[in-house]
Amino acid sequence: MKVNNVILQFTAKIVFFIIFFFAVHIFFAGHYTPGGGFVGGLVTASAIVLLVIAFDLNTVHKLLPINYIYVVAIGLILALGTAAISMFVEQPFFTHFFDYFYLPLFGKTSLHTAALFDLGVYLVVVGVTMTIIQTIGDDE
Amino acid sequence: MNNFLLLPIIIPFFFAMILMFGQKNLKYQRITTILGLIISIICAFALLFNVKENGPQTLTLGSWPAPFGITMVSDMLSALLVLTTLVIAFFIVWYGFGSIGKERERFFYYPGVMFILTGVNGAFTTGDIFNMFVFFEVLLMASYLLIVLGGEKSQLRESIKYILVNVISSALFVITVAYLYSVVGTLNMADISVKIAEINQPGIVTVIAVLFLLVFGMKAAIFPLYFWLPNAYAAPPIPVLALFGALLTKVGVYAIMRTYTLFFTHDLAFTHELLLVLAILTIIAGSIGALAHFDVKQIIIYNIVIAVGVILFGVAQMNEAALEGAVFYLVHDMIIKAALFMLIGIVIYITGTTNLRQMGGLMKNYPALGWFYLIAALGLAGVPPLSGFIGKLLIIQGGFEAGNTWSSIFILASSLVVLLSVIRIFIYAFWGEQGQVSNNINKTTYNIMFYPTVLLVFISILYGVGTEFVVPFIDDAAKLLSDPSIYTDAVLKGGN
Amino acid sequence: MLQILCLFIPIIAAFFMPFFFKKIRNVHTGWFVLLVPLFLVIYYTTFIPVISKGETIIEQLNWIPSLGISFVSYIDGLSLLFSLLISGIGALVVLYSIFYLNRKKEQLHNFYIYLLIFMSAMLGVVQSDNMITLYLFWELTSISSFLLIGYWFNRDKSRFGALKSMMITVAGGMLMLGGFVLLSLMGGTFSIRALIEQAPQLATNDLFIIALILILLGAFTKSAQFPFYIWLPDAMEAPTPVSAYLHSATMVKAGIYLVARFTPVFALSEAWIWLVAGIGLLTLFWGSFFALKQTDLKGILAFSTVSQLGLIMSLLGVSAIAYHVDGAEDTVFKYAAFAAIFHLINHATFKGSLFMIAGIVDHETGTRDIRKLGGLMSLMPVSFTVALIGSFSMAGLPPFNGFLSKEMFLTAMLSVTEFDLFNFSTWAPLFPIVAWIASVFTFIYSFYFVFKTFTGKLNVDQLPTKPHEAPIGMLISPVILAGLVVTIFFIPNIVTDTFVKPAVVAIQPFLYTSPNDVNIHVSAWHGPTPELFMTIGIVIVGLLLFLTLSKWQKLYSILPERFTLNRLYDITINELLGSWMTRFSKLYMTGSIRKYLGYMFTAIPLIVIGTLIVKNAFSVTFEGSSPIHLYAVILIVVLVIGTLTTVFARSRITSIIALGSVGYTVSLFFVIFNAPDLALTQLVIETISVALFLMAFYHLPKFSKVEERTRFKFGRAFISIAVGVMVTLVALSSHSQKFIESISNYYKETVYTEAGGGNIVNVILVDYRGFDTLFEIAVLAIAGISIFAMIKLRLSRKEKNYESK
Amino acid sequence: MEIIMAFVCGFLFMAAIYLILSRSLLRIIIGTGLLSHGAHLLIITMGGFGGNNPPVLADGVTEYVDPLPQALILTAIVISFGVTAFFLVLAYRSYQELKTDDMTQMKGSEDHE
Repeated sequence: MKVNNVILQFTAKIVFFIIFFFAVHIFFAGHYTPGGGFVGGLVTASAIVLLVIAFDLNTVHKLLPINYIYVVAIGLILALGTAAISMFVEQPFFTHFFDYFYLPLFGKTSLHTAALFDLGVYLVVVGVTMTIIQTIGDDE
Repeated sequence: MNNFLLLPIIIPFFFAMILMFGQKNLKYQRITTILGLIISIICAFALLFNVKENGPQTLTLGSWPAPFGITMVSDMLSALLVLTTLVIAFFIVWYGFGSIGKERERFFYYPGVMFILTGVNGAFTTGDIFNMFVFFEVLLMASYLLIVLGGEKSQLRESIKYILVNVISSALFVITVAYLYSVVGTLNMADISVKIAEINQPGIVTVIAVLFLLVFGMKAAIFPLYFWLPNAYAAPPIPVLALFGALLTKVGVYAIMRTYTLFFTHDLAFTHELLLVLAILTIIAGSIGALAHFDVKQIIIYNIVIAVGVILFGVAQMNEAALEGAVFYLVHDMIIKAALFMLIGIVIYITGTTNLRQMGGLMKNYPALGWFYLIAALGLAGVPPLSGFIGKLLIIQGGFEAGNTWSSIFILASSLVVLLSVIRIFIYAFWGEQGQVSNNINKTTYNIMFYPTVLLVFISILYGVGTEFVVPFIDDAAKLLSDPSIYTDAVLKGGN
Repeated sequence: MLQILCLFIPIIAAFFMPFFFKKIRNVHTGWFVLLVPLFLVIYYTTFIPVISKGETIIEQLNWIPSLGISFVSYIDGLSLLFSLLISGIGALVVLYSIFYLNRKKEQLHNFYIYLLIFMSAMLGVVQSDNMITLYLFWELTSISSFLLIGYWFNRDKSRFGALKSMMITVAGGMLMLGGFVLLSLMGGTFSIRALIEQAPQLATNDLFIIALILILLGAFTKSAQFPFYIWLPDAMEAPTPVSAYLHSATMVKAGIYLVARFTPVFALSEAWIWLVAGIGLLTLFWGSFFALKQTDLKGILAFSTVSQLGLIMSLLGVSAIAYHVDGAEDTVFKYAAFAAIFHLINHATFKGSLFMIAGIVDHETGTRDIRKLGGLMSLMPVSFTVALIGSFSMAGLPPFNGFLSKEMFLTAMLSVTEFDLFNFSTWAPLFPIVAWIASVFTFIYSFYFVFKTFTGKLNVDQLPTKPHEAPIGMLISPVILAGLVVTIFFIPNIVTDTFVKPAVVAIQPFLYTSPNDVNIHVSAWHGPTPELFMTIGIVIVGLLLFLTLSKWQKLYSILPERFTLNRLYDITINELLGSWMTRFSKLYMTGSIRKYLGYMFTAIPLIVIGTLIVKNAFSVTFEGSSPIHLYAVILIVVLVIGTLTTVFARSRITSIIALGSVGYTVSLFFVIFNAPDLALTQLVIETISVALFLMAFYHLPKFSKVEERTRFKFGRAFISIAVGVMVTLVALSSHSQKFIESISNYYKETVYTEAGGGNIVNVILVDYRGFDTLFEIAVLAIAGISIFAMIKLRLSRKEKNYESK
Repeated sequence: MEIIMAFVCGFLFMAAIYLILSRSLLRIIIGTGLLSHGAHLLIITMGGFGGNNPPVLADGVTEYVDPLPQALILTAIVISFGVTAFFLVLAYRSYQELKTDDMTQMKGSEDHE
């Protein structure tokens, strides 16, 4: 069993990063193709869940010492903040700004405040999912 | 374009977020909440006067033109309700310092309150029917948090029922919106109003109107959809009950009011007649419950149902007098219900029971409480010059004008049942021989609960006595309700 | 301004009572209170010269001018008379109360606060020209009366008596408000004067009769007319000064006032005459008849008050006849209104004094039970004299004022027989007959009251305290009143010229324009008229019956208690509106959410499908439908199987997995329907949901084996089919009636150029409708913290008793 | 297709309500799950299935499916996910406290008296 666990844990670490990057990809893809902050967040959360299964709650908590409720709050603040920026420049709430840039490596890229908003969504989803899993896990 | 009208929604929202930090720090939680409420109230006041001055304010979010983006509309009705909501919440939160208990305060009670305010104010302000659904969900989710917070047995048991009912009503809400979208192809409320007028409300729209009535009616607790309410509301502690009693059903009432004055105004003989019948049945059902119980909580809870019926009766008349009365009564009822729940909360605190038959003689040691209860009770029954009177007067005046003579007289008679049910509490709890008294009454706690309650009763008295100062506001609201074009023009033509 | 201010002076004074009571302990608070009515009496006296000329004075204070509601003090003959009664009797009662209520034992500030509120309210009722403020003061009298009756609030009789009076009078008041609103809609004003001016037009309105009945209900409940009188005897639980003031001299006369005030509006209605006169007469008889059943001194007086109020009411009803008779001002039809007002004054004097005597007897002997009393004459000579004067006046004997007005009452009743409109000739003879019989009983109970108490055998042992004459202070007020009783008899015309005639003008403006037009001279002797013979008859028969009273009084006990009106009230309040409601409510409020949902889901499809049918809104069209996918059909089959499995699964794992399969099928549907984002999201969410289901239900028990009762199962199936049918029917109809094209083309056109995105759905989510998303994640966030709080916070162990009940 | 889907949605609602009226809490929650599936499918049905392409910009494509209902469904899905999660935990907690998942045993006392 011990050996198995080691293998499992090793694999889990690798798979975690693969899933995580996949999630990041989905997140950025959202504006043009299917994906987005919400799905990205859920996929990230499932990556963390994988770690939880491979190790256990306490270890993961030591690995990622995060208060997920704060993640939720920060996500909300980010989303609200992004939406509120426009208020300060005399534009209706939630007016987004974007422009197209040519960056080396990426080529034509758009920098979009909507992406910041989506990041907020992402954080909330990760935070909430992990809060649920952690509290239920703690209870058992 | 007026971003300002969003503030009463996003300020509580923002404070809810920052309250998610510092969960165990009681002082931080309390001060931040009060601060947030005060700022919101100031904004709501400013907004109210802005709307009075400049007519309905609109904001098309994201700069997208009206029917395509989400539009927020602050007309007089919503500005009034938003302000009332925040003021009531302020007093309830203050009251809660004495009665909600430190454990709950440390477990997201305050974020819950702020979220519920976000949802309620959002629902009052939104000009988009699907966005209204989203705000409903915000306030419902926050209400789930508050109703279950603490996890007492009865809370858990009743929460299940409460949530079940609301999940179902939400599903119905969504499909009703979908039906409407299928027929008129838009979600913006002003646009819906214009388009329904364009096609002259065909039968299918009337069916959808009825569905809306039932969906909102489930939240507003109208007959025959109110059954879930009495037990569910009795489960959480008093401040939460006061919040629910004052605000939640009123959101449903508001939604009926809005849709039935803005959208579905072309087949009054059917839709509003149905509303009238349901309103009367609601009053009867509420009256039966209010008289059937000797439990103080239940008596006041059933009075919520009665009031909903009275307000909707006003809406069903669809003339300016009755609509004005309905708005008057709506605001009054929010204030007075909060005050009454707070008052009986104190009574429960003193006596340690909710059973009226075990109480008695409180007048001897708590005369001030007794007087304020009596004033609140008379106000509820609509005795002039207290707050409930003008609303009821205008409602029956509108009822008579609309030719509903007998049902208007019935509304008058129903006040009597209201009076009987609340005076019973006075006679049994405050008069009579000394009854049961709890053995750990803390004077400080009592005072923390007493002062906000008294202030709220005072506000209700001012609302009644100072009606003249309120009339211009309510008048604007009623004008807008009786003439949808003011609303639609403000939204679609940007005519601020 | 002073005129309006005077309405509120008592209320303002009330605010200072706690101060006087608590800070100035060694002076009876009543002395301070006394200043208020004294001032008012003096103030209102100054109006007499002007008003008796027939002029009126009006002053206004706006309250809600935008709705036409304002405080109006309108002083004419009628309101001035009442104002003087209120302040005058008020002063005497306060004076009396100073000796009646012990300043050390009683919560005097409360008592006087209520009393002062009442005084304001009553002045407001009689002076308000605006119907809404009239209603305001009207309810305020009910409430202050409620508080005064319940003054000794720990006594059950007090509080339930208070409740009874409040429920009945407030009920009447509320209905009266309905009448007012109807009138205001007909006449376009809340002003009574303005309504009187347009009385003939009002009468043509269909709702006129309803307004009339509603307003009469207000008047009848307040003035304790049959069958609403039942609250008045119970109101006797109030301290005696209150009984003397509210429940005989003033508040109960508010109804009389109202009828008098509205006579010009309603006089041309036949129903008005019949109702007011008929109910008045019935009450007159009923009250006098049952007064003899009473054993409580105040009970006798209460029934006597009921009866006398009926008398005045019937006179007012008859007075409306004058409207229909040409030249009524010169015929016998002129007497009724005059007699009503005159008797009202007289009644206030003699009944006030009698109540005070009853209070004195109670105070000095400790009981009001007439069976224990007797022979007090020698011990309490002054009280006896006053009682004798009062009773004789009440019985209608000379030389007391009651004789004069009683005679005129009989005149007025006889006049009815000469009226031949509205089929009056058939019933008219009843009027004088009933009046005569009632007068006989009045005579008997008057004697019963005074002689059973003061003559006969004194039985000191039966009395709780040793009787002696009351202190001088307590006697002042009744003696003054008794003095008035005699004085008025000797100078009736001065009194009537000053007070009665101006009031009559207000009641019968269709007859008179100024008090001088009222051509009535009061005299004790007007020859051998039918009235005189009737009076003689009353005395003879009355004396005979009184002397044999002990023989026939038992007859009253034969009347079964079960059928009384009191019993009806008790049944209504305690059973019909109490335990019956409880039982009824228990039938359906069982606490079972399944039942509740059952009711709700029976109603919803019923109403919706009903509407669909009534509005003929159902329609199906295949036009515009998209073609059927083969994959979709397969998916539908899978979905149906999955769903049926959830319904019929016996184990929880099966049903959870079946639900998962439904969810995945739905996400495949989204693929087919060109919704990749939805498909992706649904897929991920379904996975997590299933995981959550499994996790949460790891601890739950297996499905219980208990089967549903078949009846419920059947109902359940029926309800769910109805809901399903409803959803489908409305969906079909909505799909088939797409009247207006969707707005979504706009998104397709602007998504790249203006929103800078390519995935329309996602751009809608973060941009066009980003606001939805913002709050959607808020919902998620709240769910997160709720779950956290729910798991971590457990108060159930120290559950407080009252919270869990 | 829309017509068939209308029947499917009706069927889902029927099954959902049937389950919601049952005694077991688990069945009830499964019912609410079906309810939201039904609602979501209904929204997309009401939007219509016309247009043969997903609402994602692509070269040379002009016939997109109506994107608005899809956006609404996404919002609704997320919300119902939150509610379902909450409901499940509530069921779990109530079973801990009340020792039952049978709704007939959760009547509580209507405080009639």
